[in-house]
Order: sequence, then C-alpha cells, then structure tokens
Amino acid sequence: MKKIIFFFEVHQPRRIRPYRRYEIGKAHEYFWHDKNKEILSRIISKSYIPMTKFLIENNFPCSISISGILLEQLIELNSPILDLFKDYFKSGLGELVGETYYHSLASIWDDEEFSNQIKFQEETLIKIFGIKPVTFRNTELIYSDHISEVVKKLGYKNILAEGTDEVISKYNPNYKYTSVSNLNLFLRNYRLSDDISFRFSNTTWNEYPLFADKYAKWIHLTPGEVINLFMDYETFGEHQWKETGIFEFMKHLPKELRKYGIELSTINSFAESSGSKGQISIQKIISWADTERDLSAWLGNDLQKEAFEFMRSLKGNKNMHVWRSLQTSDHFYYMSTKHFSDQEVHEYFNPYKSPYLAFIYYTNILEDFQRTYC
Amino acid sequence: MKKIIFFFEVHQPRRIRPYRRYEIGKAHEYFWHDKNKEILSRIISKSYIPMTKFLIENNFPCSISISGILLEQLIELNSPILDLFKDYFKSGLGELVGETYYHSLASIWDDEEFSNQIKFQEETLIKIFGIKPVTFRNTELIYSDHISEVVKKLGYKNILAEGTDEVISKYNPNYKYTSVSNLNLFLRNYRLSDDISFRFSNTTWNEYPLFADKYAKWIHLTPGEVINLFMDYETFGEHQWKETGIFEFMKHLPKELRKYGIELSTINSFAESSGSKGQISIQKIISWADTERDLSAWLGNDLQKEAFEFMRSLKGNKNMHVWRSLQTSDHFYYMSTKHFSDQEVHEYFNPYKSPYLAFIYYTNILEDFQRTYC
Amino acid sequence: MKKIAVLGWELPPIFTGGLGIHTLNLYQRLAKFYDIDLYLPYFERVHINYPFNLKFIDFRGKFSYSYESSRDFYDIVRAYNEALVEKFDMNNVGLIHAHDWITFIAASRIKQKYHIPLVITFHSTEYDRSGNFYPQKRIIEIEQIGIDSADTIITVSNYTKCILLKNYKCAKDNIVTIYNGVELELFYVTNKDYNLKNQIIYFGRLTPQKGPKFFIEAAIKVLNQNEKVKFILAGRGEEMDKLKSIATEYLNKNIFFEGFVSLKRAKELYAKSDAFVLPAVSEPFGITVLEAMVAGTPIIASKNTGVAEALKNILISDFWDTDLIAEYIISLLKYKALRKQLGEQGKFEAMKFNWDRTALNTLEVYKRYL
Amino acid sequence: MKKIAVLGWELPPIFTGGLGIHTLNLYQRLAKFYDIDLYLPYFERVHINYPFNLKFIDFRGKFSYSYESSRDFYDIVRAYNEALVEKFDMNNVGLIHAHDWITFIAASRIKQKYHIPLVITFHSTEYDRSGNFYPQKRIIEIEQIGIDSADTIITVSNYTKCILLKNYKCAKDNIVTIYNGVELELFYVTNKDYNLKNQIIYFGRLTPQKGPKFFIEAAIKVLNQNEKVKFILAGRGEEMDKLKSIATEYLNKNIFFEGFVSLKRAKELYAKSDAFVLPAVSEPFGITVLEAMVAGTPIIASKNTGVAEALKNILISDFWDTDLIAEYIISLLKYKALRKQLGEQGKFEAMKFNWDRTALNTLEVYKRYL
Repeated sequence: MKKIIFFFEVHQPRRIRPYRRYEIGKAHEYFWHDKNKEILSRIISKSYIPMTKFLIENNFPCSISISGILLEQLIELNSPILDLFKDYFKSGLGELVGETYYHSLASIWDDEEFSNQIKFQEETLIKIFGIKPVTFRNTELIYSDHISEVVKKLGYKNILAEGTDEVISKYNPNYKYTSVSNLNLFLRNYRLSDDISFRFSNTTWNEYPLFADKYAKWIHLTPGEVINLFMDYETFGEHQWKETGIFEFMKHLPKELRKYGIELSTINSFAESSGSKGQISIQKIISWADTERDLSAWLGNDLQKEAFEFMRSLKGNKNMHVWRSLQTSDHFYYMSTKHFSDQEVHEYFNPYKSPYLAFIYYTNILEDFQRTYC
Repeated sequence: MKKIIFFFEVHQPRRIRPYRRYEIGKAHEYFWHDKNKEILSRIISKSYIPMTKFLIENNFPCSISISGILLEQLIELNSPILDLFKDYFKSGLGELVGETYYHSLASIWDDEEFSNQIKFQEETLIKIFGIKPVTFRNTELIYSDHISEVVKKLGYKNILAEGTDEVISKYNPNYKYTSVSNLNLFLRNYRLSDDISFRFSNTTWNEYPLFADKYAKWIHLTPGEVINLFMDYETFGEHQWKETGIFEFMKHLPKELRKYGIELSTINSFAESSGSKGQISIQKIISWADTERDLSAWLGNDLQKEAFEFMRSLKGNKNMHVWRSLQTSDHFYYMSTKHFSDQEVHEYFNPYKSPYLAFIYYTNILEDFQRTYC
Repeated sequence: MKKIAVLGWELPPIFTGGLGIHTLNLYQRLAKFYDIDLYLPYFERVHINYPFNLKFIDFRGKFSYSYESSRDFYDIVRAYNEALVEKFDMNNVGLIHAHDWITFIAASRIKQKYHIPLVITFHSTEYDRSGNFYPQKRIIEIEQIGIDSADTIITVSNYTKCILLKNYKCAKDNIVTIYNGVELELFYVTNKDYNLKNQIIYFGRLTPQKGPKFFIEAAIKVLNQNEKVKFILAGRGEEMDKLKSIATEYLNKNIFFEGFVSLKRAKELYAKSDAFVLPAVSEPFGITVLEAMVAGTPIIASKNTGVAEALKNILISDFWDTDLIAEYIISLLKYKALRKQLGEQGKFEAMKFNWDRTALNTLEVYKRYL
Repeated sequence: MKKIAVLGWELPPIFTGGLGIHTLNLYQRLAKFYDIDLYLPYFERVHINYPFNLKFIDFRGKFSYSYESSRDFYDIVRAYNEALVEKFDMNNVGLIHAHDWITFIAASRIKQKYHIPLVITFHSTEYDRSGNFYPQKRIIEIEQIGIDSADTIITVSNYTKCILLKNYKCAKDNIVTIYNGVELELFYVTNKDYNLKNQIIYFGRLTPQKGPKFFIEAAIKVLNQNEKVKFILAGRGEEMDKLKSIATEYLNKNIFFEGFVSLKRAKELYAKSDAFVLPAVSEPFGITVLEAMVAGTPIIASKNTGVAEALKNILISDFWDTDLIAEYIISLLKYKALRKQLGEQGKFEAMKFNWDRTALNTLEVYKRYL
C-alpha cells in the first residue's frame, strides 16, 4: 500500500537590524524586533493559523519541525498559534520532528556545537509540547553520512535528506532507505514537492491549474512505496495565497488519493511499518537549497565565507545564546549574490534588499559582539 | 641662433622564426633568415638607400645610430647601403651615435651586461666606420638617472631622452640640459617629431598637407634654442612612402629654415657650442614608446614578463651572442597585447600577427637554448 | 504596421539548441519594432509569455501515427513545411524570415504564393552537419531552394558565407554575415585563477563535424610526454564508442567521457580547465568558444570554426594538425602567463558579442524591405 | 528615405564631454539605418570621416568679434541657435533630434516652421547643472520650450524623468528613459587584485552638483579613525579652493587634489583604489560610476545619481549623509570580501551597459515617426 508523507518546516529567523557602525561599542541589541514581529504576525495570520486549523479540522496527518528560534518568538508574541500547534500534536495525528534550535549551519563545522543545539531543541520541545522527537531534519535538509552519524549518536531513528538529481539517478526516492549510520533515511521527491510549493499558482505552468484529482493520479502513477513531500509550512497561505485554492487542493487530496488506495502517513509511523530498500551513502554535503542543492546558498561567495569565518572565530564567548542566534542560516542566505532565478528567490526573502548591506550589518554586529562579549 | 637637430634610429632586429616544439633539442637555428632578408631588402631599397643618398646629395647634417644587430645583417646581405653610410660619415656631416649592439633592454636589469653591449657596439662602429661615438642613445630612448650614470662611466658626453609630458610640464625641451650624471641631455620634442614621422601623410590631419614653409614657421615660432627631432630612419620611404612627398619636404626644409636664420646641427656639435639650461633628474624609467612612454611596450603584460624572466635566467651560457640577440627589444614588443591605437602599431610591426604566437615561439626557442647551451 | 512572419523550429525552454537560443534572443528584441508571428512545430507544453505571437503548426494529422516516434527526421520536416504553407496567416505580413533548411520549403512556397520579401538564415549547412561525409543531396537541394527564393541570406560567419559561395549557386552580394551573441549570465566566471589544473576540455556533440577524434589524437600526443594531464570529453553522440576505442590506452586514466553535461556543469568544466579545444571539421559559428571565453578559459580552435575569424585572443590550428594542437596544449600547461593572458583578454573580447548587436544588424537587413 | 536632422553641440575628438561621446556612439550606429545630418557649431579643425553628414554652423558673423573670447555662454548658444534655424537644410528631413537646452530654441523654431516630428534628449537639466543653487530661469525657460515642442522626450535615467515631471510642465507618457553605454576599451581592468590599497577616489568636476564637499566631509570622518587612508580628488572646477579650505587639516597628507586627469590616469586611479565615491547632489546619469565599475572598483554613489537606479551591485547613500558614506568606506577598507564581491559583480553588471542597446532603444523611439 503506497503512502504519502507530508513534512513541513516551520521556521522564521530573528533577523538582525540595520546596525550602523557608530553603534559599535554602544548598542548591544542586534535583532530587528519590529520587522520580525511584522513579518511573523503576517505569516501567523496568513499561514500558520489557517494551516494548523486546516490540519486539525481535517484530521490531516503530517510531520512537522518547528525551530526553537521561532518558538521563542511565538512565545514573546503570545500568539494563539502556539496553542493550535499543541492541540494538533495532542491529537496524535502529527509527528514532531527534531532539528537544531537555531536552524543553524553548525552541522558542517562543529559536531559538539551541532549536538548541543539539537539537545537544546529537544529540551524545548519537551518543555512546550511534552514530546521527544525520534525523527531528525537538519537545517534546509543539509545532509551527509557524517551528519547522520552525529544524529544517530543522539538517539534518533529517522532522518530526512534531499533526493538530489545525483542521488535519484541511482535510487528511486520513493522508498525508505538506510543511512550508513543505520538511521531510516527518507529522500524528498523534489519534483512532486515543488509542484505544490513552487508551481501550484504559476499560470504559465503547462499543468496549471493543478487539481487534487490530477495530482493524486500523478502520485498513483509514480512507482514506489512512499512519496516524500517536504516543504516550508509557509507554502500554505504565504507563498501560495489562500486565493490560489491551495487549501481546497489540500482538502480534497486525501479523498482523491484514497480512490487509488493511497494513504497519508507520518515519517515515523511509516518507518516502523516498512522495510528498507537498502543502504545509501552520501559523502558530499547536500541540501534542498537553490538549484545547486549544496551549501552555496549560504557559503557560495566571499561575503558569506568571510562573515561565517568571523562568526566562528567568536566561539567561546560570554553570550552563547545571542552568538548562536547569529548562526541562523538565514543571515548568510541574505548575503547571497547568485544570478538568475535563484537571485529572485534570494531577493524576495532578503529584508535588506542588498546582500552587501546584509554583510555590512552582520559584520558590524559581530564587531560589537566581539568587543562586548569576547 | 636656433638650431634643429635631426637624429635617426636605424635598426632592424633578427626576428626569430616560427619555431615549433618538436624542434626543441633538434634544431638550433632560431632566426627567420628568409623573413628578415625580405623585410630588410625592402626597407633598404625603399628607405635606407634613398634616404642616405638624400643626406649625401643635400649635405644634410644629422646624428644617426645604427644597431649592431642590423649592421651584422647588412654585412651578410652584402648590401651597398653599408658603403653609402660610410660615405656619409666620411663627409663629416653626420654624427655616429652609440647604443647597445643588440638594441636590448639590458639597461633596465644588468649594468654589466648593459656596459658590455655598449662596448661591443663601439668596437663594431670603430671597425666599420673608424668612429668612436660620444653621444649615446639607448634602445627606444629608454632613460633614467641611473642609466645615464652607467653611460657616463663609459666616457660618453651626450645622451638623449624623451621629452615626456611630465618632463616638459617642468622643462622646455628645446634647450640643452645636464643629466645628474653630468652628461649633456637632449630631450626629444615629440610633437614636432611626430608631425613628420606619424602625421605627415595623414589626410585627416587638419594640417595636411604639411609643407616645409609651414613647418619652418612652426619651428620659428617655437621658443627655445634647439629643436630635437628624433625618429626612426624608416620614416623616410618606409613609414612615409616616397609618394607622400617626404623627401621633397626634407629637401626644402633647410632653406625654409634659413629664412628664419635657423640651421641644422648634430648633437655633439650643438653640445660643444652651447650652454646648459640646467640639471634634470629623471628617476623613473621613461622611453619614447607608445603613449605611455614607459617600459610597458615590452614588459607591460604577463607574457612579456614571463618570457623576459626566462631569458634572464639563462645568463651565464655557452652562446652569449645568440642569447644577446634574443634580448633585442623587438622580441618582447611582438608579445604586447595593448588595446587601442597602440595595438594597431604593435600589430603592424608584428610578423607573427599574434602576441601569443610570438610568446610561444620565443619560449620554445629558450627551451632549446637552455637544453643546448646552459 | 507590417508584420514579420518567422518560420522557426525550436524555442527555449522547450528546446534549447543553438537555433532556439538565437530565435528567443533575437525576436524578444525585434518584437519592440515589429509585430512578429513566430511559427513553430506543435509542442504540447508551452505556456510562457513571449513578446511575440506564437503560431503552433500541428502537423500530426499528416501522419497516421504520432510523429515523435517512427518517421525519420526528413519526413517530419516535410510534414511541418506542408502544414506551414497551409496554415500560414498572410494577413499584413511584410517580410518572411526563415531559419535553416527545415523551414525553407515552406518559405519558398509562401513567397511564391504571396510575393513577400524573404530573408533566410543559415545557422549551418548540410556540409557542416555531415562533416563533409556524405552530405544528403535531398537536403542540399532544399537549401538551394531557400537560396534561390531568398532576397537576403544571413550567415552566422564569413566561414559559412564561403561555404555557400563554394557549394551552392548563389550571389555574393546577397549574403550578410551577422554574428551571434553569447549569454553572459550563464557562463561568466569572476576572477578565474590561472594556476595549473592539468585539465583540458572538449565540449560538444561527439560527431565527426566537431572533431572529437582530433581532440583525442592531440591528447594522446600530449600524454605521451606528460601523464599528469586529464582530458575530458563532455557531450554525447554517435561517435562515442569509436572514440573510446581510439582513446583505449588512456581511457578512464587520463581521457574521460562525461556524457551529457548540464550548462552548470559545463561552466564548472570551463572554469576548471587550462584550455578548451574545439578541433571542428566544420563549425558555422561555435558558440561554445564564446562561452568558454566568457568563463575565462584559453581557447584552441580550428580554422574551420566560424567565430574564430572574429577573434584575436585565441590559438588557431588546422583541425587535422594534432601535432600543433598538442604543442599549443603543452605551451599552455607550461606557461601560466600564456593561460592568463589568453584567458583574460579573451574574456573581454568574447563579452562584446552581445545579442543587442545581433538584433541591430538584423534590423538593418529588415530595413531593406520594410 | 527620410533623413534625421540631429542638433548637436560637440563630437569627439574635438570635444569629448558626455554629450559628445553619446553623439558619436549613438549616431555611428544609427547611420546604418538613416541618412543623418549632424549639426554642430563651427570648429576649425575636424577632418575625420564619420558615417554621418557633418553640418557645421558658422555663427561667428553674429558677433562683431571672435565668439571664443568674450561673450558669455548663453549668448553663444543663442547665436548658434539663430544660425541653425537660418541654415537648416530641410530637404527630406523626417525627424529632428535635439540634444540638451543648447539646441532647443532652434529645434522648436524649426519644428514650428516645417512641422517635422521632434525628439529631444535631456542629458541634464538646469536643476542638475546648478546643483539646485540658483538655476538660471532663462535656461529653464528654454528647456520648457523644448518640452513643449517635443513629440517625445528622452531622459538618460528615471531620476531625470522625475526632475522633469516635478519641475517642468510635461506629460509622463511623453518621456522615455534610455540609459547610456560605457566605453569598455577605455576602462576595463583584467583581474583587479582586491588587496587593501588604503585609497579612496573621487573623480569629477569640482562643482556643487557633483558633491565633492561631501566626499571631503566623509573623508575627514574616516581619517579621524584611520590616518592610513589616502583620499584623492581627481578633477578641476571652481570649488577647488573652497574644498581645500575644508580639507585643511589633512590636505596633502591624506587628502590630495590631482587636478585634471587623463582617461589613462583615471583608469589607473580606479584600479588602485578601494572605492570610488560619487556623492552627487544631482547627476542625471553618472558615467564615471560605470567606468569605475568596469575597472572593477567598488562604488558608493548617492541616491541622486541616475545610473544608480539601474544597478544592484553598488552601495547607495544620501549625498548629505556623510556619516553613512564614511561607514561604508570603513567597511570596504576592513573587509576584502566586500571589496571583491562588489568589484567583481559590479564589473559584470556595468559591462551590460552597451551602446548597441542605447541605439536599439533610440531606434524604437524613431520608429514612432519614421
């Protein structure tokens, strides 16, 4: 019996503010509270609340990870969304997935730092939801054999990775696999995922408009045991507006799938009920970002590398929480100068419009941090 | 009483031939005899012979330098031009000027090498013409205080340099000066020189056509005691064809000048009869080449620098004459990749059409030379 | 305002061959000057907004079964052309512009029928495509029909112009050379470092026309002197097995076949190579030369490569002179200055090939008739 | 074929101001499409072959003595315009294109007389030139006459378009923005190295319009923190002495006035500087920004610089915000990655401003009338 798994990433960074040089040594508040609140409030009301209500009302099973840095902000905002999430997980339909508290790149440079951030996230999830996750999803699906080893040691059972072109040229992504660290490994089906998250409302797409029956048929025609549809939670209501019909699409999807005998599942329940198709080794780091599916979205240019090195050099300081909040991958994403379509994606998400300003504000802040806490 | 001095540079290199890699270790003949003979024969008949006859027939005084590397070739060709030159200098009208035998860049990297090449040229001039020069003109007017020191030590009395924009912004070039080494220093008046050597036949030049009366008037109106008109000997008959009227122009010039009481002179006879306007120090190396008036015509790009370094590294070998013949500045000039109008000049003179081929043939030859003679 | 009817064959993103790239880049600029109808074979999925009118010619009815499957290419072309003539919308058309032999039959018939001025472009000739081995007579005949019907012929290089003059009946004065542009965004590499990479690249289809055989011959000559070098052939084609058998001694040790490569991978290969070699037997333009140059890579190209005639900062050889090609490669491996100077000057030179210039020059041709 | 009559003012190599460069680059391209008469004030020595017809207007007769000497510029312009109208050769002209206020009186009168369509280009407005200090009313009036008479108005940036809309009576739909190109050959630097040079450059006339004062203010703010930096002002102008008095403390120690610089020297200065700063109070386009970018130099430009609106890879500030400018300079001095990324991406971006595009866009305007 074929299954489909929806996994959603719920994350918003604490964006840093346009921090001027004259403030160095004087002002130690780095984050852009107004902007973060403005963006987050919009997303909560346009996406998080309607989507979570949708999940609850429709008994829609899925796996979800929520970054710690976002949870902090939800608590500060005292938003009703937190209770909705709690309700959903209480229902037992949803699976809560682990990650790094700071949605950081720690996995690529420091195993200890990486582990600490994962454990801190676990503690947070236990405190808020009373749940200890068994599935792990690293920041933007950053993955390698080595990363899976570290995660395995922390007691996880399942892990997610991107089904990159290279991987799927050798393995059908629509099965459960085993990592070299012996975790259950799930590969994202990026084409079917992107049909929803990117292309759904694209009127120049030849499949537009996409209805649940057609999509269910595609799923049906796709060979394999499990279709892994991993995407941002903001897809629903924010990237794809309510008016596009995205919620109606999701609403009709389960019953259209049922016509083919296909059921929805969560990662862990599928993992427990199904055998492995085999072991996969992925030595070079991959991710789900940009068309390159590597680290180049965050460390692709000199700005990003210099800023990252500077941040790393401040390890061992007197304000670890702030330092770690400056590790959130988004800060580096804003410094990207890639061309083409990706550039537009980067720009859309870039609150400073310019990668150069993102770099200048970030390094200004690090200079102050260094003076103040190192 | 104002004077004008014509100084002519008579030089043709031994161009290297398109030397292929497969010849390395096998063929040790580097020079392009056919091509050199073809070019030289054309120049001799179009320029050297008619111009030298002109000088003799018109009792035209001037200063001339003839590179050793050219003299060698004239002897090999057994050309009547050599006797014409001898006749001219026997007449006492002309002054024979010294330089490096190889028309090389030795002055900029090795004082000893530089001195040796000057002395060899002296010996050659004495052997052929029975004359020991007292005036020195370095390759393409390459000049600096340091170079003048070396030349001074060899017993010279006069030296030539370019009146670059920087120099003439401080000094009127139309006087005799003194170098820091205490030589008589003559500065080329490049505008009036170029009127003859570059612009004479340019129909889009607003002064075209240039007649001797007009030019004599310009000289008359130019303040100063001595106008230094330095140019290639090939100007007459080769760069400016006979048909342009260049010989007629030169023929009428002395009498037009005489109307204003201006006489022709040679460098040394002027130097002996006239006082110095003052001392000039030129620390940075200058030349008359291209618009930059520096070394960039020969050492302006990486090709040139790498080839030059390679050549230098072969110092102390068992075939000094050939090694020195490979030092002739023209070899490096052919590797220039400058843009703009200069590029065209470089291309016009480049027998290989491509600076890259000039480099490849040259380094191929050095590889063979290194294997064979080092 | 008179319209221009363009008879085309492909258009990105559906097909991104050289002709498609040309079509898109040219007509998105010219659409500002003229109302343009672009005729294309029927495709199932094109829903992008272009600044010109797309006219899809569905010629599947010409066959009793799907055209994609079994008919040979020549028959497909005939069917397309037949349908083109039938469905051509004459209304207000002032000029027809037809691209390559695959549209020339229709172009000639439409011109005959309506007496509209006709411009044709040769992106290649049958002589190029066949690499001079057994050019198809029936295609050459169609090319001649195009030439006979055309008021102006555009070629993508003087090299192609010469092929026309030599192999077809045609008048010199009718032919205009207009160079293609290069898509900077896709290949530009900032500050390539010219340290030795010991890697030489060939990128193109593995067909006799492009001369991969000569690349391998040159490679072997280099390898006989220097076993540190890697030679990469990127691209697919019918010659693959034959080529592998020539490379045998060094295969997968020094000589590698990459098969199909994406543009991204191509750029990466350009950037990581000491030289790009294109020993084409007959190449009307050679856009890969410009692409590699934009990436800062030194070029060795054959004399029979159209764009080479307009470039100074490359090394040129006869395609068959693998001794010379090998020597150039060795010099490039040996001298960083040579790599750097060729790479940097070449990059600057290649960047001047922009599509705005191509559009301007094409406008100049149109102006004769409109 | 109808002719285009261009009312111009300067042309290289006689005068090589921005307008002259524009005129030459544009019309040597458009001459392929139209027969072009280019009207210019009488010069004594022009003997170069251009692909268009030069029509010299000798208006010295309008004065009792040589025009070069004593009359003020405004009077010279009036005399030139008067003579232009008298000597204008109407034969077969289909369109007039007039450049800047210095030709607008004649343009308007000729249009009135012959009823030919008129295109005018604003390379700058009186508000720019005066730096908003005492713009001359009589010139603004002439500019308004040009606007009133024009069928289409071309501006060199949307910034200039906004100035027109704000300060003159004119309709938005009549205005088209067409950017200038940049002369690559003159400024391209291969592989700039981004090691710290501790040098910041300003290059432009020393007039209030270009904001050199703000450059010095920012320089002083940087120097108060870091005395290693050199600030170079290249260019001449009436503000020189005033500026020197502001720079006093650091003059000839850290702040240097280069006076006039040749293009060659400008390129050298660009290449040897960590940043180029143009804090213009009002700059319709700002070609030096593109030139410095082509040389690979990071840019800090004011918001009031026209070309800045079309560039992503530069840093932008208010011209008066010398705190911010100083901070940008310090960041650039501090972080090589910032210099390199801005420099390299900026170079690539600037190189897309080519004159072929300018010509294409201008053709598009002409097409409305011819």
